[in-house]
Amino acid sequence: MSVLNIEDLSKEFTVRKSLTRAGVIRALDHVNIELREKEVLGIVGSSGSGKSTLARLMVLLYRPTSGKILFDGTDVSKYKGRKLREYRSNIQMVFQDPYASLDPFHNVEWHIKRPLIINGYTGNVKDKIDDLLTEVRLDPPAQFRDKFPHQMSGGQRQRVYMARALATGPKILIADEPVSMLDVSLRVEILELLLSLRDSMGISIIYITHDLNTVSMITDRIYVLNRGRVVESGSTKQVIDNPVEDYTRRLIGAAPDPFKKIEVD
Amino acid sequence: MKDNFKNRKILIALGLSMLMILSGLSFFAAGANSSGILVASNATSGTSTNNNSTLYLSPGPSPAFTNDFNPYNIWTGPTGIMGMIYEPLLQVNTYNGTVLPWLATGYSFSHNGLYLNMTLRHNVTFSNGQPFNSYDVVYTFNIQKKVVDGWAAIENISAPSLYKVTFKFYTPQTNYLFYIGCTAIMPTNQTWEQQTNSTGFPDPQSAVVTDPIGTGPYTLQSFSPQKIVLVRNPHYWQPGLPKIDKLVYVDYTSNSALALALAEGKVQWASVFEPNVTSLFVHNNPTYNHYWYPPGQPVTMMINDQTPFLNESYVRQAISLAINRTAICQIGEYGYEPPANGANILSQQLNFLNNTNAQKATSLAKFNPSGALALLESHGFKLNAKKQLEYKNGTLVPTISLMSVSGYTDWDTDITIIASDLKAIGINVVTTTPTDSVLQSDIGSGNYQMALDTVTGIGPNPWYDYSGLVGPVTPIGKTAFVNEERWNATGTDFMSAYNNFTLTGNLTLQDKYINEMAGVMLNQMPIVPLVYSGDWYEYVNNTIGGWPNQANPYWIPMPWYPHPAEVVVLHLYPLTSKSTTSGKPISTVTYEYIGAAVVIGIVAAVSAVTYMGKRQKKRND
Amino acid sequence: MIITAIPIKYILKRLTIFIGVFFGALTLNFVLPRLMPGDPAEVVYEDLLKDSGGTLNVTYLHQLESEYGISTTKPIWDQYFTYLNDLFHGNLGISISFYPTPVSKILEEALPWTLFLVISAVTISFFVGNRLGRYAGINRNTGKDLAIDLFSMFMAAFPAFVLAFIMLDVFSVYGKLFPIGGAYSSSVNMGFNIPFIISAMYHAVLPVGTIILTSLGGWVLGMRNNIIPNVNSDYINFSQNLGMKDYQIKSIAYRNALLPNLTGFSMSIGLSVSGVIIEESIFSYPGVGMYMITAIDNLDYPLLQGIFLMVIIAVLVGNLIVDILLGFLDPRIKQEGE
Amino acid sequence: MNEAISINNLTVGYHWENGFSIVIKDFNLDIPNGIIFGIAGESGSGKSTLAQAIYHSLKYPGEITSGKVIYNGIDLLKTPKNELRRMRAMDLTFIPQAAMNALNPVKRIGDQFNDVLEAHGKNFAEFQHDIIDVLNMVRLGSEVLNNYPHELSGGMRQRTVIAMALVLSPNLVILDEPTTGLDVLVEHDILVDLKKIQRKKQLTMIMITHDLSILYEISDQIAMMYAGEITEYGDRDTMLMSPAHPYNYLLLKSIPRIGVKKYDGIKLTGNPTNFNEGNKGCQFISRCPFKTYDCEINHPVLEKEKDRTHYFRCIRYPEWMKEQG
Amino acid sequence: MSKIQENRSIGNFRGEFVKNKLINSLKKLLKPFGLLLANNKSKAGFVLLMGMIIFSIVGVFYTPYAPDAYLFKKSLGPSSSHLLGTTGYGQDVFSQLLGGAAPTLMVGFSVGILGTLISVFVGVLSGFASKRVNELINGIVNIFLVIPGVLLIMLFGAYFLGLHQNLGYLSTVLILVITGWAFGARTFRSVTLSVAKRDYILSSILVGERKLSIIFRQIIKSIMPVIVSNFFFTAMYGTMGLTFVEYLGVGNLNQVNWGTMLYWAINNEAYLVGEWWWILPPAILISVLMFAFILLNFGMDEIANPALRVFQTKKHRVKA
Repeated sequence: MSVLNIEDLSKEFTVRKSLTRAGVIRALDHVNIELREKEVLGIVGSSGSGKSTLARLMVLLYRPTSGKILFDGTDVSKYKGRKLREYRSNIQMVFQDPYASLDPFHNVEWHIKRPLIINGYTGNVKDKIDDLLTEVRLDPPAQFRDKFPHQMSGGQRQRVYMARALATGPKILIADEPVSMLDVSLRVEILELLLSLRDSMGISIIYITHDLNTVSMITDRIYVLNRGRVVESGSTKQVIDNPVEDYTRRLIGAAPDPFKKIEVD
Repeated sequence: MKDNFKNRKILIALGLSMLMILSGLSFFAAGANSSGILVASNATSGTSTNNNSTLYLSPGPSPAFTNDFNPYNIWTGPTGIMGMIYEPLLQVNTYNGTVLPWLATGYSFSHNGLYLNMTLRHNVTFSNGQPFNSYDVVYTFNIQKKVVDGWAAIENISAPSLYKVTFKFYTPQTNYLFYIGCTAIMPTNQTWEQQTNSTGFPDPQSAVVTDPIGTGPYTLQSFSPQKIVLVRNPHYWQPGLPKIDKLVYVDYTSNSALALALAEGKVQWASVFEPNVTSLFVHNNPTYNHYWYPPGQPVTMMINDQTPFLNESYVRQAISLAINRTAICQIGEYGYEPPANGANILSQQLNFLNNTNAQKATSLAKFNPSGALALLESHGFKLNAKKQLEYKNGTLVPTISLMSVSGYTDWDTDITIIASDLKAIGINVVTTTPTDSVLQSDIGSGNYQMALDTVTGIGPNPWYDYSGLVGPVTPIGKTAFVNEERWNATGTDFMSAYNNFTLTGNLTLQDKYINEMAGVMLNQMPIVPLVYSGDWYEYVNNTIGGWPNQANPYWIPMPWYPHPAEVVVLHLYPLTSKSTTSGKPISTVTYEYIGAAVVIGIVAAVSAVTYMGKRQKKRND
Repeated sequence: MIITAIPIKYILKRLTIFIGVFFGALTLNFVLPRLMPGDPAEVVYEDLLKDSGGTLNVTYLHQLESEYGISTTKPIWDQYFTYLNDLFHGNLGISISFYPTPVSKILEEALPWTLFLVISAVTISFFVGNRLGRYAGINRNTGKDLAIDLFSMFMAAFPAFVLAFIMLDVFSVYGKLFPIGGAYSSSVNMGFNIPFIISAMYHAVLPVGTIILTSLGGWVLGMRNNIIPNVNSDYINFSQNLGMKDYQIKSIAYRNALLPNLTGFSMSIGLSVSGVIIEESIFSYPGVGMYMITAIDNLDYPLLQGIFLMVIIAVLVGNLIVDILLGFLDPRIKQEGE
Repeated sequence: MNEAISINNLTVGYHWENGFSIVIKDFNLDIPNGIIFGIAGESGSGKSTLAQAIYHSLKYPGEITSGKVIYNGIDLLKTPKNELRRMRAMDLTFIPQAAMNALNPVKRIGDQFNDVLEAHGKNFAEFQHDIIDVLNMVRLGSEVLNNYPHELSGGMRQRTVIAMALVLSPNLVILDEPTTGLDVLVEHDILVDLKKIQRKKQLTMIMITHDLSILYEISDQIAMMYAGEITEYGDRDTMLMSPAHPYNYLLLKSIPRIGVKKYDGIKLTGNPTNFNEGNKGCQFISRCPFKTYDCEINHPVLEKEKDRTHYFRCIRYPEWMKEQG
Repeated sequence: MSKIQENRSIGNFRGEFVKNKLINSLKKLLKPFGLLLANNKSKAGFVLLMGMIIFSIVGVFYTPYAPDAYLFKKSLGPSSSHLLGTTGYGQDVFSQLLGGAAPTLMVGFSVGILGTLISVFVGVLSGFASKRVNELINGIVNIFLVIPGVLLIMLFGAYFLGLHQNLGYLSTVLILVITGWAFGARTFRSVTLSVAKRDYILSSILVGERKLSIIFRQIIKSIMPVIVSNFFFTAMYGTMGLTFVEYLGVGNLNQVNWGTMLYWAINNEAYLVGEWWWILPPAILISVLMFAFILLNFGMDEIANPALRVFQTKKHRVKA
């Protein structure tokens, strides 16, 4: 069963060239993507491939030029107001930069409390916060509740942010390069956390990255995006082992690996 | 190579900024050529005179002179200057009523005042050589009558002969002698049309005359917004006059600038209000620097006579008694403006009043708060415990608003004094200071309670003083142009005396009517006179003599007063023996070059130091 | 993703903003005086009546009203279109306080003086201020920096008109170094001749100097605050790492800090015009400021509107020039609007 | 002399609101000539500070309190400012982090090349050939000379920066995170180019980055830094195949690689730490799974492994290897 | 938490709560001052401003003589009975200075508060609104920025003078607020635009926060130093503006404040006749007040813009 279906989605940005002429940049070109339940889906592409635009379209921070975004079978792409908020509570996004995604003027508790209150959580808010913090392995929660973002490391922030995203009770979590700004030693833990969240909370995850190493580690299926188009898709193993497209092959070749050595001459 | 290029860049930048500044200046060059600001006419450089005497004068501060010498607008533009170029039929001293025959040698009323006949002077020519005669007079009045509806009381003007003019009124109007006599006479048709570049009857109000032609002692030599130069009219009809060859009107934009110029002798004749006249002006050069501030029109406290409480004459009298005019004179007016009398007439015209009226005029203007209270109490008012004035029934009298003009600092001070004086007799006053135009329109439309203003008319006797005060009562909300205090004179014999006055030329009869009017005025006090406004007049007698002053008040002395100023100028003469250096513009020029050199030197030094520093740094690197 | 565009586009964009603001100001100019109380025709009529000794007929009032186009019977939009129509024909009406001089004539005489003051003051304080600010920024946290900072702050804090009076007092009245007023000496003839130019510049020293002193602070502190982050910027670091000379580094930092400071020009022109308007009356300088005060006192709508219009056009054109200049100086701006 | 540059007892710190804190303490390292020497470290390890300190370009609030950086027999830290300026770009050069913003935004690339030449008293016309050469080396055409920086893509800007730093043929190149923020494909290409240039010109390159993968891909020798200290250094293959310090070992294990689904055993936990002056023992102690009481007491020194140019700072080697199994 | 501890905490709950609340509110009260004391520039400004405030409070309750009464000989020089002499009208200058302090400060602060409120409202709204609203507001702000302030002050001043109502300082404050809000609005607009693009604001949108909630809970907090800095800037404009309004004669000149003192002194040519004690004290006090505002404004700027910040090296000299 698929939770999110992206059908024929295109996004164009208009750029005014002069008073009368306008240029069009096609960031996404008839993209079709299917996200299945409890699946970790990878979207891979180099910069400019449109993968970040896609993420923002999925949470409707941008509106599509054409095409549909089907959530549980209904097109949400024109939602506004209450319906939009309702949809967004089902689909959350983790940002790339953990140093920018938390409000420096509020503490951890506030960050998790707000989505709970907004989405009408009826239980004990304090307990729920502790639960969520434990869920993202910030243990013991009491130690973190009153901390401000600047008092935490990048990895901890990213976890707090995940707890905030989970507080709305989403069915889908979009992770846009969630580890690229983190130190090497912290990356694996965050990625494993994503996997464990899928297992424990039953959410589907879209993992967006340019890094084939991490993609191969956690995803079940991947879509390869190049210049706004899906050039290749399939199960992760199949795509990486037998890439069809030249672009995919180049991506695999460029993926950094300590055991490879660049040899010249 | 590269370094040289860098230096060139700096030079280019410097050059560019100089260019920008110069381009700002070049506006003037362009402006001067295209708009013809520079008007050079009647070049008189060839005229030889004994001792090239020049008088520098300023009619008072203004932003700039306007290039318009339209004789109809004798009061606008460079005020007073028109009197040197155009002349009236009669010269009237509005202080004391003295009349000098001028372009007219004589006048007489006939048919019981219905006709005014004027005999004109022979051998008068305009500055362009055209002879002056009755056609010019008829033309002058007709153009005003026909085009702008002026002279409404005159039925027609005719010229029985070349040197006789007859004015026919609808009803006898002996008071018109003053108005007619003081009108500047312009040359006929053709010249006027040439001057204004129009044909037929142009609107004399809005026509612009840049090349004036008149019978006066001076002609225009050059104009610029900061300086107007007049030179002797070689055709002037009074032999041997004027004795001063050149009049230079210099524009000063503020009181203090003009006062400082006066103190340094850069200007020798001026009319400027200066709060520190002794310390700034006189002390600078006590031998030559003098001032005389004869009292002028009264500054009055306008009262809206339609306002409840203020509509009672005894209330207005009480207010007049409660005001400390000496304090106003000393604090608000720097001691320059003496307290006014209660009859609303000029100080110089007090001798028109009989004893009763004169005494009453004095006593009503005397500071007497207890008298004021007694007067109010006699009409049932009383002071309560909080020292507030109450009606008989115990209600408080209303709070009254009092306006003066924002920026007229003396008046603004005066109203605070008045407010505290009235507070002493229990009347609460709120002061506001709107702009002049707002105040004028408020007074005009009756939308006020009390306000400072000068409304007294100008003329050779008290009838003219009253002419601005009386008239039909305009309803509040409609604009009134006379009787702005909305005084209802019916029930008094004021209007009959006022109207009868204009029917007779008999001086004793006129005196009688004047005293009747003054009597009513004192009884009713429709407005409250405060102090006489100062007719500011300063002169420097280092190179020029013959000035009117307190000892010899032969004529009205202010340079802005069009026709009287001409009389004064004709009395002036150069003092050959006392020629001193002060007031010579040459000194300014040298200062300027020194100043400019200093500025350029500083700029050069700074840029040289910067440049050297830069090179030093580059070499060090 | 980069779309390269020609500067024409940028200029056009600026022009549209210019026209928009211009019309806004034009409308404001129309509305504001009409909000003010009083009727100009009556004011003129009353003056003329007094001068003529009461011999002027009332019918002339109606003639005046039609002359001023402020008939009370016409609807407001009709007046607005008449106003616009008149404007485009260069007809600014007749001044009330200087009746019957046309407003355009007054402006023709006054505006050049004001422009002269504003242009000189803004250019000089721009150059001097930016240089000082650069010096302070580069010598950050030294005594020199502190001295310059405190001086410019204090100058900005001192009431400008009081400073003007003090300057006048010290340099003209007691020092007798500079004239007490006027735009040029009465002994020279106006025109494009050397004595006149020298005289005009000499008379401008005090007013311009005062405006420079009071407006310098903004440039100095702005430049200082712009250049400090610049000194630590990546490209400065890289330039230093490539062994560039001090003067090269300073000029790179200066040029990059200058660009954001240039955008402060619009504020500065407005401020300088304000300063000039106030100081003209103090230094008895025959620019629009002098007329402005007279016009307000006499409720001289046409003159007020004319002055307003001219000042706004001058400020807008100044801004436009700076904007366009910026477009050429800063290559990044060419792609603005993405 | 075999060393391109040798660093002796370098101590560097920063001023901040609450005082002065040391980031690098008593740092010693000799870098041989003609190789690519990689220095790896996570955030807080002081690697960027080290790069700037070596180049003597550290700015306030950073301050070098003691130590020497010997290049060609002279101490860079004691060289007069003007002398050092002349050496820069001529003898040794620096390619900065965030190279995207390292170009002056308001000047054309050509003019910026000219500025560099002018600073060293060289003539643009004479060097035109070299400029085109070096541009070609980083796969750019001479047409970029007419461009403004904002007209180039990120990769091209980075290549321009490299070209500009190399135009005067320096011997020693310090690269501080030269590929951070670039696209994977571009990153790979640039690394290849850098290596080519190094080999062709026989330069010494000091490459400093947090990204272990690319460091291992390109370097000949590698040093690992942790909290202001070197934990281990040696030849690339030695470091990769037989790490002697737990940090290096665990870090290598935690790098995700294609085809490696999950990894088991002991994991690296906790967060990277800064230099801690109060810590008398091993700086890595808070994250080390193999620590003993000794580690808390004794500050380990850099030891050399027998027969090999392999240094490490761990008192428990090789015992911890056995514990790990 | 053990049972005993729990009981005790319940018993003390009320007292603790009140105490905490008190401490918290005190902390909140002092928090803005903490911001003001964060660097040397603002510290100096704060001290100066405090001095001014104390001076003005004294003036409200005590002046040696009635400030506006014409009680003495004119133009007396400073003496023991008249510390700063008398005016050309015979008023005591020191009394005027003391009595005029409170209104002067009041106008400055009112303009600062009102102007900042308006500009925050307009600026944040336009920075966070739809593109069309944003551009419209931007256009209006630009118009107000382009028109030289003095023109507007004179026009509005003339308008208020024509109302024939004695509005006291209200008209002055209104004039200055109308002419002074635009600069702040532009600043807030650009700051808001940059804040609104940050991830943590996007995040709040995603979790369903409403716009107003984001503005009040997050944006206002983020731009607080800019708001405080702008408050001082606007207050400075207000003080400067008061002197302009009075100097141009469009205020109520019979009130006693430092602006009117200057007006009367200048109109009586105190500067020409050497009555320095009349013109200099108000001028200097105004510039000290403005100086305090400028220092605070720049101090705040340094806090809002960390690139300008500097640490005291001298205090923490390193022993090498």
